[in-house]
Amino acid sequence: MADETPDTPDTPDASADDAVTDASAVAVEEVPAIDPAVAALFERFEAALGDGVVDHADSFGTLVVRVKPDAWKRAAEVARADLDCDYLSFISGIDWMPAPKPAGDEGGDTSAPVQPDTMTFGVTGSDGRLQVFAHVQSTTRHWGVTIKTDVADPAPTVDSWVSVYPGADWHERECWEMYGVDFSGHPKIRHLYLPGEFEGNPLRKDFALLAREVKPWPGLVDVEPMPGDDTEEGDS
Amino acid sequence: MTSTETPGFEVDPALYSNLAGSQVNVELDTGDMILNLGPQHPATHGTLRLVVRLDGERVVAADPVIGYMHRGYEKLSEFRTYPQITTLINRIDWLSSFANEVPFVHGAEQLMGIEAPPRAQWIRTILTELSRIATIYLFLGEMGLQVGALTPAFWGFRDRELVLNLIESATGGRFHPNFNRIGGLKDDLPWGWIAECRTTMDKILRGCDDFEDVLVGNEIFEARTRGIGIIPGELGAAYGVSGANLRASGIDWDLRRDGKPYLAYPELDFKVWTHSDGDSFARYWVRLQETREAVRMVIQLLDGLPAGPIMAKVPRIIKVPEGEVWVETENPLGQMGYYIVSKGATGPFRVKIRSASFSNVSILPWLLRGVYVPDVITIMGSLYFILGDIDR
Amino acid sequence: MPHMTLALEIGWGTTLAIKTLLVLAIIPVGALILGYTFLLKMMSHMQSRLGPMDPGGFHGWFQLVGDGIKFLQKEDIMPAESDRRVFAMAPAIVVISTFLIFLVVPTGPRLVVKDLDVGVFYALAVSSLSVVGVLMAGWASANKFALIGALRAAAQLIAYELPLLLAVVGVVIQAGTMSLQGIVGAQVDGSIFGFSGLGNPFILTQFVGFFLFLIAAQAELTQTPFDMPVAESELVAGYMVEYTGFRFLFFFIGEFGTAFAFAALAATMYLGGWAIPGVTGGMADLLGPLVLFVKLMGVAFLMFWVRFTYPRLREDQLQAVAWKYLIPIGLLNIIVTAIIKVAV
Amino acid sequence: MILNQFLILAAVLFCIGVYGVLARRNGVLVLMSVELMLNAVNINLIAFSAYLRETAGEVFALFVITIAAAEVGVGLAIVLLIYRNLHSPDLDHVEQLKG
Amino acid sequence: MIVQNIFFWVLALAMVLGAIGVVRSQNVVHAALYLVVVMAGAAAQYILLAAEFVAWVQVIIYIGAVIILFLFGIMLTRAPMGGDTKLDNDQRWPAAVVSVFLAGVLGALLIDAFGKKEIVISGAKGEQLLQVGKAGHLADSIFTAYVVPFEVVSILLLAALVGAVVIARRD
Amino acid sequence: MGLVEKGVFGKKPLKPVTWLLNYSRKYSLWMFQWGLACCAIEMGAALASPRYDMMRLGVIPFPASPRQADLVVISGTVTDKMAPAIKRLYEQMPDPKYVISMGSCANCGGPYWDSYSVTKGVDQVIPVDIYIPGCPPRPEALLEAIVMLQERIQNEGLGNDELAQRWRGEHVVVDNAYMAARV
Repeated sequence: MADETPDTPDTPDASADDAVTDASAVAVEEVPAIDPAVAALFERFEAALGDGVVDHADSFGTLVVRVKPDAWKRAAEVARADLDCDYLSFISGIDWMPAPKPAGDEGGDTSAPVQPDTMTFGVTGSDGRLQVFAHVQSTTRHWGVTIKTDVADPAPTVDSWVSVYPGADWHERECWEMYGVDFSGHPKIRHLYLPGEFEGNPLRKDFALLAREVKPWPGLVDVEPMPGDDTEEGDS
Repeated sequence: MTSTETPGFEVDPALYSNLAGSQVNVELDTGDMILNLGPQHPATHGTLRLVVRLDGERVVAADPVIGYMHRGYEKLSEFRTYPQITTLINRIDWLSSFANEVPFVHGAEQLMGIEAPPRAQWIRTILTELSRIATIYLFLGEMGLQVGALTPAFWGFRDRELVLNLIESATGGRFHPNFNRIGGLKDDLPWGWIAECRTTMDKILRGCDDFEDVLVGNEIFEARTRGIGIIPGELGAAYGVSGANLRASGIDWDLRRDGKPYLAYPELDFKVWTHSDGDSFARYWVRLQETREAVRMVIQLLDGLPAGPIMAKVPRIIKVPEGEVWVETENPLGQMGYYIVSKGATGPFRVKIRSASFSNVSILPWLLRGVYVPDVITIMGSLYFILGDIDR
Repeated sequence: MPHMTLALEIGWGTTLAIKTLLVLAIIPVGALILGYTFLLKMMSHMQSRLGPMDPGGFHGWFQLVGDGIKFLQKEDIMPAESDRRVFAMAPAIVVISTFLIFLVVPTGPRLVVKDLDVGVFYALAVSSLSVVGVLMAGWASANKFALIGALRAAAQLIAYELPLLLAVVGVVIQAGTMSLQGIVGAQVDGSIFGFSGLGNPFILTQFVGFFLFLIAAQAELTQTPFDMPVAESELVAGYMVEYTGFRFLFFFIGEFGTAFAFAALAATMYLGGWAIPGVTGGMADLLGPLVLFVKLMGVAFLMFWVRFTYPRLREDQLQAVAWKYLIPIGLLNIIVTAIIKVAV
Repeated sequence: MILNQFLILAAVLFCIGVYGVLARRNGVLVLMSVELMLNAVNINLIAFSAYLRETAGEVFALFVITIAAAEVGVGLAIVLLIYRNLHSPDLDHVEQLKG
Repeated sequence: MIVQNIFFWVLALAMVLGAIGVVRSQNVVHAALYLVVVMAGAAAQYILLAAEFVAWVQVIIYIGAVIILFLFGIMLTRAPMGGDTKLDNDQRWPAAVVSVFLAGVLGALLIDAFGKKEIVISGAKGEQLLQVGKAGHLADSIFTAYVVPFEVVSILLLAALVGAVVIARRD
Repeated sequence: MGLVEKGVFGKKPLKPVTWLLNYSRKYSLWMFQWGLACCAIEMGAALASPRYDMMRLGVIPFPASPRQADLVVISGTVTDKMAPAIKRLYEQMPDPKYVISMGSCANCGGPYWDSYSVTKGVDQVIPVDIYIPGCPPRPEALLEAIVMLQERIQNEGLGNDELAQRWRGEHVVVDNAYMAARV
């Protein structure tokens, strides 16, 4: 099992700048001990995609590659054609912004875990707040690769994968609904889960859960004692 | 229930537009008709809504409307601690709750760099396979109901109850065990459980034979399922169809064997069943064989169950170090995966839940084009989805 | 007035009122018996359950009675866009069709409302009336599921009328009459290879016809494997989807009452009807209804056994079964029967 | 019963049928009116058969019923074809044959 | 024979009203249901005339099949639920004139030709009439005297079946 | 309206008549299965599994259409997207009708109390007769709820004045306190 890579204390902006100037060189230099199988897989990927690659890492035996936004669709084609990744696992997004309201203060939400206040990014870093990532796998070679790309913040947009993986349709609709990321080339982006009149992008960190605002857990109501035995409050 | 006027949804407008150029049935064109199946329709076991455009009895286009069961797991997970999340994710695929917990707990363990002791791994494997049996067994009966045979569905419920008994006596939870702990299990198996499990497995095997007699060998069942809803393997994979649905299309891929090693599967001897047809019948057949295979695996596991502790050393307050991990397992419905992003807190920063049914169902618009209305039901039944697993 | 023609004879029969009341009573009672025995109890036991136990105390005998009384208390809803008159008339037509079948079923040497010269033919003719009711119900409900269900029902009933008639023709040829009483008589008087102790139930010679009849009757009754019109997993409840309260009760009674009637027809034509060997005259009148009932339950058992076990066919497969298999087999059966009849 | 009561009933039905054929524009309704006329003929045939105590009339009535069934089959097929091509079951739209 | 006459007039009234319903109803499905009334009435008239077998043939073919076909055709061609005012063309008045005229001519002709000729239904002649209506007699004459027309009709039916399928099919 | 509302039995039906009418309604609960989530499977077990076999109590699970149903069991999470459909279904059912809310989700939102898409309790949409807590409740709990409902139906008055207040009684909660009171 590979060890995790919590080092990379440098600011994400700097590394991103480097990546833009000389992507492949930086990527190869930065990599610490990496599983040889994952490394070999990455070499195939890089050979096909060329300078679209920004960064890569081995996260617990899974290859994670960050590509430039304009290489996003090409990455899918490369994965499908050159890596035999015929299977689309998922496409989703991630919002690296810290939660807007740190928990535990002023009688607020005490149950939610306290997340760091600063913006940090995952294993391959990020340019900004929003990222789109996907996982594709090969049913014959039994390997998989996670592909990430950065999207702009105010008007996030990225190429659609539908022409490469038809299954991307629903995943992209979900991502659009949850993060507001638009997929250009998608046949018709529309709501998937939520009613048509729903406003907001629930999975963005700045989307507050109304119920928690109104009545923070464990709530200000008196908890009535149960009849019979007095059990301890749920501790898990 | 059957109206187009239910507020709160969006339907593909192409469905309602004039499809003059794409008439499927050229023999008896009698004008198209929009039919709404659901959101609560007997066939969709759960709350899938299917808007189909019909020409006579033939489907011209179909648009599944999902989200009636969307409960926002991914958002809620960001507000829960790791132990709390296992409670929550039990309810994604509510038929195989235990199997839902495994990949998540496994992911958290990987991030923390601990490993559950072997006995815990084996018991986890046993319970995963039991929940696989409980899930698929319901399908074996329900599939009969979809094509109109009443009785097998009741048999499915009858024998499934035995498996639930086992799960309940081991975990204390009949439905949602919440038995996994990060680093092991809550408890060891109770006394006498193993013998009980063996007898139950015999009954399950006999039940499988019953299903084989009543349905698989039945001409009407074959006529209703053979050649209906064929998923080409390659297309299925591109849609992300997984599990038995993909194996029935001839793709020999099972994460228990081919994925990153997890639980006790590397030490087991089992066969991955595939079928070359890719139709509804193949899906039924593969699942039937998988149930038998699961029974075989449970017996093997019972035979070789190692002794030892069931819990690793774990800090009292679980804080998971910073990192990202992708864990995937072969669940009864297909590939279930969690992409966990941690920032060192007591709860995850982001959890992407990859559930099997979501992708399995996303192929429906393609699959339903040009079939008859009754086949819609057969196909949906044979894909076997759980609404919670689609909508999350 | 022996010369009077049919309509008036029914009209002026002195026992008209009694007979009509009896037949009117048979329909709900028959529906009740079949529904309770097979739908509730037999099905449950096949599925390792018990079925209703609490209602009424003893094995849930009260269940269907209670259902009936309950439906009378239910709100009577007519959908706003429905065609109200047609909607209201449809269930009645279905029940009337059932009622008319019973007029010719003999339950004893003298116990028959009217032994028509063309009894079998008449029974099948009036049974086809119910299609009109079904189509009316489906159309008037202003519901797509109901309409599709009704169209399916009509297509299926038309297709299966033919095998049903063809199956019966074999019996008619063998008996030499279309009168049901005559058919029973022919079976009583018949002999098996010279042995006349048991008579000759036509199931022995018309074995093929019996099964054709059962299959086609299953389709006429829209029971599994031919229950697409009411296919629950596809069309919710088919043409009945919008019906509530006592109107639905009518359909329910019609469904099981017709099953009762068809079972009685099959028992009469193939199992010797009310006759048992060695019982004649007044005794036969007394025992006849009971004997017929036992035979009828046997036939109904077969029908419901199939209903609860088999999957359902698809609409096109159903048509294929009728036209590709049942009708040719029926024709063949007729030819063979006719040849033997002429030759012997 | 006198013979004429049946014959006149038949005549009335026939004339109603004629009216229907002339005044209706929906193809299905025209076919129905034709059925009315055929039925009128049948009543005549049966009435004569009863009057003469002969089977001939009844035999012909049977033939008429058979042919009527065939006619409806073909007729409805034609109406369906019209509906399919012109998106309306109205016979007024069938003008292609006009010179 | 007052009883038969009462039946006749009741039936006749129902049939005429039904027939008017068929040609005047502004709802296609209602028209078809009115046609059922006429057909059933005709069957009852046959029974009145002792033609029992023909009566049941009428029921099974007309009500059991033809009407169903009609309803089928109507539903396949999208019968509107409400009234449809466009079911008639603009020849209503000429058509009425024609049919009333025709009715007058026919009526006069019939009364002139047949006057008060009776259909005898009592006594020995009545017995004979009853025998005529029996299926056996009918079968005898169909398969002896009229066997050729019978075969021709069979072929016609087959041809119509094939024809209907060919027409309704779109290749 | 049914016979009672039409006044067939007079302003206030005789006691035996009332008893019979209530008795038949009590043992003829045609149940529409509004299975939404996990609880739906437990409801299915209560209906189909021989161990519970709800049909014993006269609960008939046949109706696929709400038009023929007397009872609807809302079992599972109600989402905002689903709520209008539930209301519609309730309106489609003919009177007299009863609602059982099965499981924490249907009662109050359950584990999804803070979700952005879940309705916090089905009683915001339709009136509920009986609540069954649990996540999910065991099938036995559903059986108990049915027995409760039957008791309530048996004791309903059918007089004109009582009809006006029919189905507006107190909610029943099948919980520990209730069970303790009954034992």
